[in-house]
Amino acid sequence: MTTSKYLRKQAIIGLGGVVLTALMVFPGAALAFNQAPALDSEVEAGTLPPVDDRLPAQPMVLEPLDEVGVYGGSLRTDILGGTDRGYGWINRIIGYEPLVRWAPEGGRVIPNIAESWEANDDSTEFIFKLREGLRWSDGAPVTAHDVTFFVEDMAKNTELFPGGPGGHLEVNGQPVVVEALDDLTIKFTFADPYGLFIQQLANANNQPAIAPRHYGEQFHPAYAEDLDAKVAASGFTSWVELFQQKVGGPTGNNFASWVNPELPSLHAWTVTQPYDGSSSQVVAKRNPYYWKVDTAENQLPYLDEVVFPIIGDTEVLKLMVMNGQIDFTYRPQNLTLADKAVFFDSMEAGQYHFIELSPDVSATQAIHLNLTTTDPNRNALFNEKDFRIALSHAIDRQEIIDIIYVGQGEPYQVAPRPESQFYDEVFAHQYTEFDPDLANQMLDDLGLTDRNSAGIRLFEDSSPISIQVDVRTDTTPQIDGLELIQRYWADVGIELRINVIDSALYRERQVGNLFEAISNVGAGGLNEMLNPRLYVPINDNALYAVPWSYWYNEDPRGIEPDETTMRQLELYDDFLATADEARQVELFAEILGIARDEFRTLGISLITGTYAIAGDKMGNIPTKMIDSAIYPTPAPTNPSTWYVKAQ
Amino acid sequence: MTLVAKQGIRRSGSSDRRTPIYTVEGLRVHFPITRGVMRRIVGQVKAVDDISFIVYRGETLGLVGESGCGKTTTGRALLRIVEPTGGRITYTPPDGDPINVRTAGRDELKAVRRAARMVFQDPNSSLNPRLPVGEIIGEGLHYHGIARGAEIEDRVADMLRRVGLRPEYIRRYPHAFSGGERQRIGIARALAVNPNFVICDEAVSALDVSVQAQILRLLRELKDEFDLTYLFVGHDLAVIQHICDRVAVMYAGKLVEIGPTQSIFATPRHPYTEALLSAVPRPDPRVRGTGERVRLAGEVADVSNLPSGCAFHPRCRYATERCKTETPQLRPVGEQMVACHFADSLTLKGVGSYAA
Amino acid sequence: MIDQADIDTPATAPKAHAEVEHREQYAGQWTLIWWKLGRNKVALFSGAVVLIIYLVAIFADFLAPFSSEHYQGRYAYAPPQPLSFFVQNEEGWRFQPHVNAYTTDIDPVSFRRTFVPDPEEVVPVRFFAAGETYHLLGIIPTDIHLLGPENPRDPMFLFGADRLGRDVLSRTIHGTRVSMSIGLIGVGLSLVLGIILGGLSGFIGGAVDTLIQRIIEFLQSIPTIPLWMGLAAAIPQSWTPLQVYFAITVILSLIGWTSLAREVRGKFMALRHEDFVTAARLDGLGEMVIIRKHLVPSFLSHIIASVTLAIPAMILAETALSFIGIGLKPPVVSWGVLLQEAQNIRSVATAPWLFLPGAAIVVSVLSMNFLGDGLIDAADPYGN
Amino acid sequence: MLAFMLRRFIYMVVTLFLVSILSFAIIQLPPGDYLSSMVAGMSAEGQQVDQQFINAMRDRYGLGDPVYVQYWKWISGIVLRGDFGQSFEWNRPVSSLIYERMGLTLLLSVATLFFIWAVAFPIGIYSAIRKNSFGAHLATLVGFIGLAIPNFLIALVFMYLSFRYFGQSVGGLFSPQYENASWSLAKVGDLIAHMWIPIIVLGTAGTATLIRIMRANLLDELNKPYVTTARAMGHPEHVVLLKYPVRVALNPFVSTVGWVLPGLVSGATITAIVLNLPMSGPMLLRSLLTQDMYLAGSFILLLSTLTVIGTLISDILLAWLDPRIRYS
Repeated sequence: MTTSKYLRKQAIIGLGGVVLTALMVFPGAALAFNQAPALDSEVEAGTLPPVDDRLPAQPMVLEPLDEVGVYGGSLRTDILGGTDRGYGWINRIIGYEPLVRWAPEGGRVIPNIAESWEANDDSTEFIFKLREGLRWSDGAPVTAHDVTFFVEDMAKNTELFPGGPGGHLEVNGQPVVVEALDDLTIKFTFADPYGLFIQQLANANNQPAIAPRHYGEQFHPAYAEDLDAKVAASGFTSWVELFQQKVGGPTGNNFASWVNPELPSLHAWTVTQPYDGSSSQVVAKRNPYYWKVDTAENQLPYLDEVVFPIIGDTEVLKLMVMNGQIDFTYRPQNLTLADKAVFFDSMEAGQYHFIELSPDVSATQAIHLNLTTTDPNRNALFNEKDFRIALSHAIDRQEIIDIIYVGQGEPYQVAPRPESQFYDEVFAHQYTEFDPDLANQMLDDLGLTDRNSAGIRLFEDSSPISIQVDVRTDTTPQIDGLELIQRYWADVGIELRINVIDSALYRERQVGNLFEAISNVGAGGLNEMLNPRLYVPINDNALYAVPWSYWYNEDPRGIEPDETTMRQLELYDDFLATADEARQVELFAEILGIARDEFRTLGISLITGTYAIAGDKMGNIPTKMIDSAIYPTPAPTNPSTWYVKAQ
Repeated sequence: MTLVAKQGIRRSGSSDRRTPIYTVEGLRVHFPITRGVMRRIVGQVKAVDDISFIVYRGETLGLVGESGCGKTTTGRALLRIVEPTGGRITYTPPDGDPINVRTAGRDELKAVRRAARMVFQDPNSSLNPRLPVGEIIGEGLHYHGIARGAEIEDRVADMLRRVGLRPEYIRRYPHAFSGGERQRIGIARALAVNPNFVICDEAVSALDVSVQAQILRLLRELKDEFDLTYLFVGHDLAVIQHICDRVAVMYAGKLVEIGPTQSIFATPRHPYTEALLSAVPRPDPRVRGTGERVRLAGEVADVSNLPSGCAFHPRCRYATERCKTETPQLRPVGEQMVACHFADSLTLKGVGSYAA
Repeated sequence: MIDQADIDTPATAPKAHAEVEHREQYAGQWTLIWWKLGRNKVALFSGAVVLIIYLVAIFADFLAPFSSEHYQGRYAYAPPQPLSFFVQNEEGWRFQPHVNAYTTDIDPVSFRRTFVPDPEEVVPVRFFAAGETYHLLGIIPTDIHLLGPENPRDPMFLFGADRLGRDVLSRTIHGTRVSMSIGLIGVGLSLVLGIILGGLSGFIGGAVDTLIQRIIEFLQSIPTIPLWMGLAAAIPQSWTPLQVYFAITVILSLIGWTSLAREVRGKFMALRHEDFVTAARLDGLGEMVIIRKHLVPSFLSHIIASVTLAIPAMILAETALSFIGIGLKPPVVSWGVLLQEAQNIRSVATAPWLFLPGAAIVVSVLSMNFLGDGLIDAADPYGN
Repeated sequence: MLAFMLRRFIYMVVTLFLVSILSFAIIQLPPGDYLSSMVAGMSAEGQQVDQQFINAMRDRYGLGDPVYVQYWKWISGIVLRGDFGQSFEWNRPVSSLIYERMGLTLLLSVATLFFIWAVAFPIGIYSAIRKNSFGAHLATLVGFIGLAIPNFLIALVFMYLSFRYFGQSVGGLFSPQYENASWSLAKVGDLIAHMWIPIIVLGTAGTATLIRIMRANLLDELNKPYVTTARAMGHPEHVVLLKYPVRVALNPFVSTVGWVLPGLVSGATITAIVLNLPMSGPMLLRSLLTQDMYLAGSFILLLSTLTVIGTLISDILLAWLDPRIRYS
């Protein structure tokens, strides 16, 4: 398991809150569980079954962080307009309900829809037991066939999922086989060992592996009879488009749940005002069949609704936060360290407080020289490790930290964070000393002694050594960082050209291997095993050599990596196939060791001091959170237990 | 053309008065009317429709009519400022072969435009406010290749003196002059290149009455001094009577009457001429009040949609059925030529013989 | 000959203004415009401001204390320091231009950095101080700046500092170059296109006119923002900032020429039938001579006035482009770029001096507009 | 007149056809397509996107087809079926997305137009009759300052001030409680309370231009003889002014209406983003950024149509006022 020292400490926080007895007794029947008063009238009118009938036999019990909450109120949390997609954020607040999930403190996987699971010794067979009496948000029972529907009918349908069912449902290109042993028991069978399967199931970026069969069948060609007519009536051109819109598809993030209010779900709130461009906000209301309760036997969630105002501009968001119009915002990319002072000033007026984030990323900024660039001069030079080391020594990291990151953090490479079990002092700090003389010396030693009139060193063909670094428009700290690095490198005779481009173009150039160098945040500070791309080129986010990842994935655009990297990739294959946790760690440490010795990427400084903001009136929101996409902040902290404190 | 040959002139003039300087035969200026999406030509605006007349050397011919009758267009067609669509215009220089103005090439046209000049109605718009008067007047000298450099300046100064302006004003701009003075500049420009024919297009209409008299006097003096021939286009019959030897009356693009000033004013032969004359103010108290004012009913005929027969018939108090169907031709009646079926039988009122 | 007495008296001849009158009677168009402008104090003042702004653009290197990239990270978000000329010591007041250094403090909780000018610590500054080297007018190498700290490492931020500790004053001065020239070059290009196409349209008329009018209508009917975005996106990534700058200028002028062309055409149409043009034709002038001698001067003053009004529009357009993120990008320094960097709540709340480039925009746009209005009024030869 | 209108209508159709080609071309100019921007967004959210999936999507959306095929699909749908296509991003018909935004956009645009007129009229008249007076300069100065300050800056500062000193809710046209409520008197009141900032911000830029037009037209008229005559006849000044000069000066004013509306609709984009207004501008910008082809293209086409129709209206008005134009 990937539990870190740091997170173990975190796990203790918040256990043992005060139990508030707010038992409400309904006329006619003494009930074991309580429900939100807003639902009372519906139950009385008979349009909704009593709460006991709606809950599973064994509801999942959530321990509220601080105290048992009260019903009512809403949570306002932002979606940014512009090019922010928004689906991911809604999913993090509402949609994280996979078979198994991360524990609030992270690192550990706990039951969710599945009450329990067991795996065989070589990690090829996994059997899950679903909760009995679990119901979809329309009241229909949840069964094992909902899982087989997702895996067998959806994910393995090559029209619907042209790229295959996705990484967590296949091993070595072999899709998993799923069978319902009975109504509540499902068996997953893999062709090869899959040691990380449970973690990958909990990984929010993967599909939840369950879908409402009773609703979805009407749009599926294997079951629906008049599908052509439905497609025609919908205005779509194929059943695939209709199905993706109504039930879901490979885009993930429970996309369909946010655009189709009819789609039954297992979420705490279901969308009533969908995210379809028609409104300036998205609204989700309480799911009366939500299957989790607090320690006082109150059905969750506490909050009646979640409102997502769609905000056009980051500055407007900041003002709204300062004005107390946002109850929770988590945007470490947009609300930077430099903004903290401004928020600090309005804390009292806006009645909010900071939430300390523990990022799983490592470096504030990572500069990747493209080791597979098509320019022969640069290709040769970039692949000289000494060249990379020289550039690293030329950077005055402390000054960058002082200016851009308000003095927070320390010089750091792209390496596991100090909290990580893989923390490596050498990896983290190698070549971070600011030493322009050494850098100059190393560059001279590489034979780069000729310079032009501007003092820029020359290639053998007398063209100046310039490096164009791609950076996204929306990453101001990185652009500022590059402006400083531009000067440091100029001092040692290397020209840096900053190429500020929008995210789509950035991505185009990235996957097309069209860039000389690229800047991004350094991933892999924690959760390294689930996201090792900056250490070993397994996917196209391995920015130092994207074509190596293509080679690894047998993509025709691939370029064969060097021998060391091949060895590393073999180790990674072994690592994936291992079910034994100790062996996993051992193999992964070896992979990291190679990454350290190769020194492919230049990191700037350790990310610290990032923050989210929560309104003071919101209860049960932790004051510290893990900041991660895999985790996915803040879903594991159970927003269904958040509540509005009595004023 | 016989018609032209038959036009009456004052016998009392010297022999060279009989020499034509400008001969206009069957002049037409039509503008197409387009309709519809494809801009199909559905009709013609007959601004000038088949008119013929001769301007003789040394005379002043008046061209009168209400606004819109085509008189200005006729004047402009003579210099090809507007392109005629039919007919023949001949300019006969005093010492050379006649030039067909309509078919003249660039150089020939330039020669015509040097010999035949124009004075415009509005001195404000005819003088470029951005050039000093010296340059305005000298432009013709330069571009017609008559003079160069300092010589131009001398001749311009001389010209200014002749039109009654101080030569030292040569560097002033038009804005520094009054309306009458500006018209003097316009005249100076016309005369600077030593022409023998000048078209005065409503040359005094824009001026105050008192200034008008001065300019008219100047024009008359200059005519003698430079031995000029004038085509005087105007609508003010009092002015015409004052300055012209002969008068041509136009209505709706056609010539309706032409003849010596005295006889036209005394005994008009066309009902339209009668109507025009009846509107002339009579300074002589003895005749004032005796004449009956002929009120013209209705609007000037629409040249894009002319009435059948005689174009004047809808407004003519003598009109008969014949006038509605048959177009009258210009024919000699007494000293004049008239386009009216009843020119012989009608007795029309003139303005008496008070004028010079 | 005519008797002098015959001449009608000029309509305008009050004796009191005889001298002025006399002078004006001999004044040509440009002189008249100049005099009329001279009577319009607002326009005159604006004209002076415009001139000064362009001088600042030309001598930016000399006038700015630092280069646009010069930064002192320790002084990020330092507020403006007042410039004082005298120091007091035991002997009394002494002439010594100076600013006061800062005392700095970082709040560990809010990460707020506070700067307070320290009255005790004097940073002597001097005129014609030696600083970074540059080439004056692009030719003469020198390191003399109009004003600078005696010790180049001392802080001197008369307009405050930005988030990287760069001098806002210097950057505003350097930004003048790009912002003012983008207007000038862009309008220049528009003008060439506008006069040629508008002139053709108005002078030739007929089918050419119809065609050009349709093209203009077509271009004007396309919403500007998508057009900008599309064209800006088509700029190759490999271009240098300078090339991008020119490309943006061209993009701006591609949209700007249409209104100028319409204006030129309208003037041509109106003037083509003016009597003085006919008169010139009768005077034997060829068409090209007429255009050069009569038509162009007749509308040039109006065109110049439109230009003074178009330049500020271009400056604002560049700012708008920068806002959407498709205009000029750092390290190019323009007012638009500077404002774009400043357009956040943090600047509004805690560093309002970052909006000083906005003041530069306002001043230049205002003065150009007033100058343009004054020119329009003055250009009318018969106006009062 | 009918023929004139018909001819202009045919020109309009031709222009719109060309605009449709150009708007399509504009959307194709930026590198990549909707999918690359979608994938960029997804990978920013931490997802790994499968290349085969992207290829399949590209096939489905026809993004791999030659440009003219894509264009034909789009334009034939519009012309033959009135179908503007589907938005890739929202998976909804483009037309419904646009219409949803148009209501408030037009409301705000018209309100702004009236604001501009209300301000520009008196100032224009005043600065024409009291030319070169201190008050005229001051009024023009205010108008020009509005023109000179970039809109987004005004919007930002206004918003900050209203938050800091008035505690008003930031951005949007409604308070949160009315956002999704059905229309009521209270909601209308709330809307009006929120509309003044955008109206002022949007209006400032247009005011100076109209002041200038008004002043110039009126000055032209005031120099004409009939005004002098009317004055000489002893009519009170305001009667002299309002009887003819102001009316005549209004003519070009009215005929510019056609231009002003579409200008506000697209010109308001930046302000609408900053002020978080549910107008068409931000959606247009977003569709351009995400390369949501049919949505962006249809938006451009629609705005162009508004402009062309506006031009047509003003031309017809002019032709109606001045028959000579018909023959030109």
